[in-house]
Amino acid sequence: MSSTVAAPSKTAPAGGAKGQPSGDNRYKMLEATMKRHQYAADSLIEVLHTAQELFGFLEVDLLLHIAHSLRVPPSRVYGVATFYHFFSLKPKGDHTVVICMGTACYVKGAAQVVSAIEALGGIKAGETTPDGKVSLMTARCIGACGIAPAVVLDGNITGKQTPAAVVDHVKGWLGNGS
Amino acid sequence: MDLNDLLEIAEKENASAKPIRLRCCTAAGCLSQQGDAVKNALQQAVADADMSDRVEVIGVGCMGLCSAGPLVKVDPDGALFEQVQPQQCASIIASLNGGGPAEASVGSDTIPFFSKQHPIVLENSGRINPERIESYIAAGGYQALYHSLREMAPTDVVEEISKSGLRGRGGAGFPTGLKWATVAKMTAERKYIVCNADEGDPGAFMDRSVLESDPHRVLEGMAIAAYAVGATQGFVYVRGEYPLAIARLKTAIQQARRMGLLGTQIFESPFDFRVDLRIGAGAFVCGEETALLRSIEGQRGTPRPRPPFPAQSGLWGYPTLINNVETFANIAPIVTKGSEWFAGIGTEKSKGTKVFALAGKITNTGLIEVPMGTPLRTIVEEMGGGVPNGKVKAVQTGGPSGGCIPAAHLDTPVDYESLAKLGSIMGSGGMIVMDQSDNMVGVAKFFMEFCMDESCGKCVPCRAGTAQIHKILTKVTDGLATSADLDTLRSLCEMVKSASLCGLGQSAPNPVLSTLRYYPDEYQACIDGGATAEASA
Amino acid sequence: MSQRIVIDPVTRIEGHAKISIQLDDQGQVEGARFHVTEFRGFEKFCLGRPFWEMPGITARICGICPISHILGSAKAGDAILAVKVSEQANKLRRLMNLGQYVQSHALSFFHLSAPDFLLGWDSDPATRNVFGLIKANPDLARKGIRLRQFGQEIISLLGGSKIHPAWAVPGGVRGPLTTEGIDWIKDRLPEANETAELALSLFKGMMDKFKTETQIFGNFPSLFMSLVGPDGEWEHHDGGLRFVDAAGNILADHVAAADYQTVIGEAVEPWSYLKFPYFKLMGYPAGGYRVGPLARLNCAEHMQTPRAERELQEFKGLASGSVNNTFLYHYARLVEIIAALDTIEQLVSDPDIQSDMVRADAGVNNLRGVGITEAPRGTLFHDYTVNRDGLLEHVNLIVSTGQNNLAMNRTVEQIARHYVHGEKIEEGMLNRVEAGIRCYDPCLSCSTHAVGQMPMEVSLLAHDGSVLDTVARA
Amino acid sequence: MAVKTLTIDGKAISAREEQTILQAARENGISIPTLCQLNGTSDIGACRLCLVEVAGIPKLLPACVTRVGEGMEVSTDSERIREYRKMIVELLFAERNHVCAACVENGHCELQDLAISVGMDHSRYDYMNPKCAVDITHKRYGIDHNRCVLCGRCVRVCDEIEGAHTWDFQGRGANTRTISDMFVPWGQAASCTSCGKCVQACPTGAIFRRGSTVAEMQKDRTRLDFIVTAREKKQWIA
Repeated sequence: MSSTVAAPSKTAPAGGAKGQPSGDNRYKMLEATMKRHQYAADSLIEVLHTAQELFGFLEVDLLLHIAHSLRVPPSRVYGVATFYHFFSLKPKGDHTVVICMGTACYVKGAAQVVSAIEALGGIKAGETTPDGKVSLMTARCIGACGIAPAVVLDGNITGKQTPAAVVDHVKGWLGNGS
Repeated sequence: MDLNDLLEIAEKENASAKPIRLRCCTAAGCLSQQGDAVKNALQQAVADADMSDRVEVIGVGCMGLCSAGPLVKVDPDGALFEQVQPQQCASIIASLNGGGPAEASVGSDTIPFFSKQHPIVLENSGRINPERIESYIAAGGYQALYHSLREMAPTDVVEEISKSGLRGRGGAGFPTGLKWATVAKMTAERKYIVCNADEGDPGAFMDRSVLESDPHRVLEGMAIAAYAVGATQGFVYVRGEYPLAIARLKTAIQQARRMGLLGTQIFESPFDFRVDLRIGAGAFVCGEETALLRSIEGQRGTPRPRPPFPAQSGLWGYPTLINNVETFANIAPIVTKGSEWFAGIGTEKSKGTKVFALAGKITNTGLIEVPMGTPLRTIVEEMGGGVPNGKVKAVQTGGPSGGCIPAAHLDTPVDYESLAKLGSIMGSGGMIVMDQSDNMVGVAKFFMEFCMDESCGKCVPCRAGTAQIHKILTKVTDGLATSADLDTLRSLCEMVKSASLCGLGQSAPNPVLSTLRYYPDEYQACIDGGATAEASA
Repeated sequence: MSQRIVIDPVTRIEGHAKISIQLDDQGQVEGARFHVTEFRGFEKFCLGRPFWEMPGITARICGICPISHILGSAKAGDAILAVKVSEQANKLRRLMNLGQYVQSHALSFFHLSAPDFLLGWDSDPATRNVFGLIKANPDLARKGIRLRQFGQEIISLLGGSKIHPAWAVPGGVRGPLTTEGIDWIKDRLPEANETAELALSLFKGMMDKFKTETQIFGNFPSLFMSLVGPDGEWEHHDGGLRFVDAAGNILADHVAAADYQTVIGEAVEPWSYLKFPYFKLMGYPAGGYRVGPLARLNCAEHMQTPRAERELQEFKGLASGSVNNTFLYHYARLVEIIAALDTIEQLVSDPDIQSDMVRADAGVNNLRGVGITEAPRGTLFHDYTVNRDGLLEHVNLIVSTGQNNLAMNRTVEQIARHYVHGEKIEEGMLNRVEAGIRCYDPCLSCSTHAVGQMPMEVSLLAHDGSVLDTVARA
Repeated sequence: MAVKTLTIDGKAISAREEQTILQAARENGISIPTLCQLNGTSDIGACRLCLVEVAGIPKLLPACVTRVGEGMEVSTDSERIREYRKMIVELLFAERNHVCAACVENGHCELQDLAISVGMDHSRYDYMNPKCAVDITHKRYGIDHNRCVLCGRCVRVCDEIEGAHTWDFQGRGANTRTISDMFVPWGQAASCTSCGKCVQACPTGAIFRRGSTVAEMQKDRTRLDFIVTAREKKQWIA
């Protein structure tokens, strides 16, 4: 289960990150971040944040590139990237729906919202619909307990949600894919 | 930069204030309910009404009553508008101009929710513009730092904090002054200050609100701490789930640096202090201090045994002072108003105030700050307004590490010791109110699933134990458990509590143990009567 | 009125047999089924495991003939490694297999079957067991027990433990026999020989007494299959597959392990977990065949030692073609003990048996490996398919009991026809059904679970399927 | 060199102040069970089997990382500790798919020895039956995750002694898995020097020599001790 609030970048690496890093502007931006941290090994998580913002998700070749640049063992980079739920090693859908599963949201029925979207998309929390349109995620309390249950639709926090309302919204995404 | 410059900025800021100010909440709760659209609509309405010369619309931080958001408050007359819709804004502005009563629903700041509060940490929240350092300075900001640097020796600062009786607001309640003194005593070529803003307890959003509403307060507290213990570098480790808090912190750090309130030779003293942000990446265990340190070092956030404590050997092996957001937010007022003032608030062993996040089945959800020792009943029933159309069954405090306090114990004063006696903990301040429809076994299972998913996997009791506890609880809720399973559950909980490496595992069984203690009937009912629906709305 | 008799399983699933006897509307036995409900799922369970572990894992299939599984598995492993194990290693493996023959055959004869022979089919079930035998004929019983121990000790001396020594490994074996081991075996051989000869002459002397049993305990024509040596001699571990028919004609010969599927097909019946292997050229069920001691003697033209050869030829004199009487499995078993002891004697005098050059090291060189060995109770196939790393992707095991399945059904049916009268199951019938199955010494845990009694359930079913009578033994 | 006197299980002993309770106990012939601890690598206090009671301290302390103190009264074998140890071992057995009878390490396994020493005859907990893979892509070694107890010895020995850091953990909680390099099959892990230290370090049959058959794998810890001692005492520098 991955949790995030920020909307993912919709641009997955074209043809993967395997291509010529030098020809890809995003690599330059990543390079700038690493340089700003003086290629310090302990900046790994910061660099992973940047990489995910730039590329949408963390492909293995991208992780290898980071490992080599920061001189961190590959297994450690992979270990860190998979320890934190924020990082995704798989591409996310065009749209994301993040359902807060904090206590306040839970007691106000967030689980039912999750079930409704799981049923609608035929996916489990943490998965993306086969057509790549919608990713369903749950979050560990986004701190919007006052307006529980909270659902983050493409990065916008919405409060006091109901299963029906979220289903309607997601149906729109699934319908035309835009 | 010196005191005069500060005062000058404050004066200028106050002077530029227009006679009528509309404060719009732009913290996450209200923003998610079109708070920014309301603010824009108000600004438009002011322009349309050609009142820009005497009316201004400012974005402020959290006003607390999230359930009534978006909130707009009018200064100086104090009118409070609740659940404001953008289309009502013209009417509100018109009412200021003598156009009759506004269409928006009017709230009152004299209701117990507000009147029973004692804001120290939240004193600026909802008042100042969190995106302007001038606004903070106008409210007296950074004077405590100046006072410390220029008029106090580091040991005096530590002494003052010790005398205040302030205890860590992150949950465990360790005396802050003692922690500072430990770090101050260490001789090392480098020391670090870390602000734990990895507020992971589901149901807790105090720190988020403070960071979104008054970020400079936290930075100032960190700077004072750095001076007191001899550190030159600080980190704020903030949850990745709080993008707005991150943005405001970034702005705040930049502004403070530009004004010379962070960086080198602060207030023209030899004191240097740099603050950097570290963004968490979704791991509850990183709220545990040794795990947090590992995470700042760019590693997997797995805790390690203590001792050595971070105060002795923290970041990269150097002495490190870790306090949470609310603790740092208390520092400037203590320095300004003195330890005696602070020690006069609260109870004998728990001084000062505590911010709580009220959520769940309660009328007034939001943030409150009350003196330590305030009875739970006052908070839940008077201030929170109780359960809408129902009765309080239990109050869950301390998140996944805490317990469920049954309604029978509502008269308990909220302080560290009293809550511990009831099998719960103060925690960081989340309070989830449950009503009669909530099944306590389901609640226990919910928390155990949380702990199981968030276990880092390093130590066996937590990694394998939480999974087994969850499995047994699932058997219970599915109606497949026997009394023998409950015995296994109990013994396993005791072991996980005693044998786990860090606080996550040590406290993970609390929700199960406290519900077993107060609601044995509900467990028994599952065993006798088969499957039971889980807690639901 | 038509009826059905069910000899239904047993309280415990594992290793328990269920037998149903179907009556026609005349109340006559129409058919009988021996349902093996034992299903361990080993073929699924092993997937994803390294093939090196298979000797140890498959040894767990059975506590009675683990050695056969270890050897069959090791041979399949040899094939995957694409190595030819050293002569020394092969001799050691053969020695262990022979030790197993001695212990398993002795167990079958002395512990399980002798009480019937010596105390009578209709004697009191309470004493019709090895303990009763000890009481009635203490000297013979003791000798039998010691003969079995002799076989077990050989296994133990080689593998370090009696039950599950994963000592044979892909590429060879883990270690040779010590001088002390050799001496011990040599010391005990004369006694073992004496007991084996005694048992054989005892059985031969009772042949007249057992005329009825010889005729009705599964006396029918069928095919037989076993391994034979290059010259058609008796074989228990190497060589190729031979099929002979009831008249003794050779239908297939020297089929290599890897080619077993050209001659063997496997049918599935919904009423049993066991698969039903058959000789492909004749189809199912006509191609049903028997394996085990009787089959090995029917397939073999010669034995390797003079004493065993004499016994073989005498045995073959019982019939003009193949010996078709299932009851004579017991006889064949005793002949095989003689052959095993002769060969053990040869092997322990061979210096190779002390060599430590017994294990070939190699990587994965074939993606498939088939290992065939002759377990005491019949031919055993281990057929593995692995990926390039050596993890199992497909496993096919054909065990002896499966191959005798069709024959066991026919045997039960024949006995039932003879002994079922009316709608009640009588103890005498029950014991004879059990004895009929026991001729095959089937590899069901049931053959040893209870003292001399097979845990099984027998039901008599009427034509309409209603149960007339059920007797369950735990 | 300061010396501390303390008692362990009632036995008065003296120890150097930098020693841990575990070291002091071992030097005095008192055995405390461990699983994650491995001489020559850093102590992580993760398995919790070495927890001991110290008079006056309510919490249980891991003996492997707790330093001796003057006048300490340590108890390593109270009823409570014995029960907790047993529970921990049972949890480990229920967590993955340990089948001793068919395991390469059968008879030489530290986990099996622990089970015997705590008197475990079955696990009172439900088996989790996680899907775990076997990786024998390495030319010489293999890793069977069914038998992994996540003690991290391989990770530390590879990082701290060999210096390759081929191993690490991926994921977290019950989903933690030991991985080589970027979660590639071991045989493709470029950083692996095939030194075999992890094989010797692994307490169970999880990491084994390729081609090992049941009960055949026996770890030789003295090889690690040799390297560590030689390094610490600089025996290789003339």
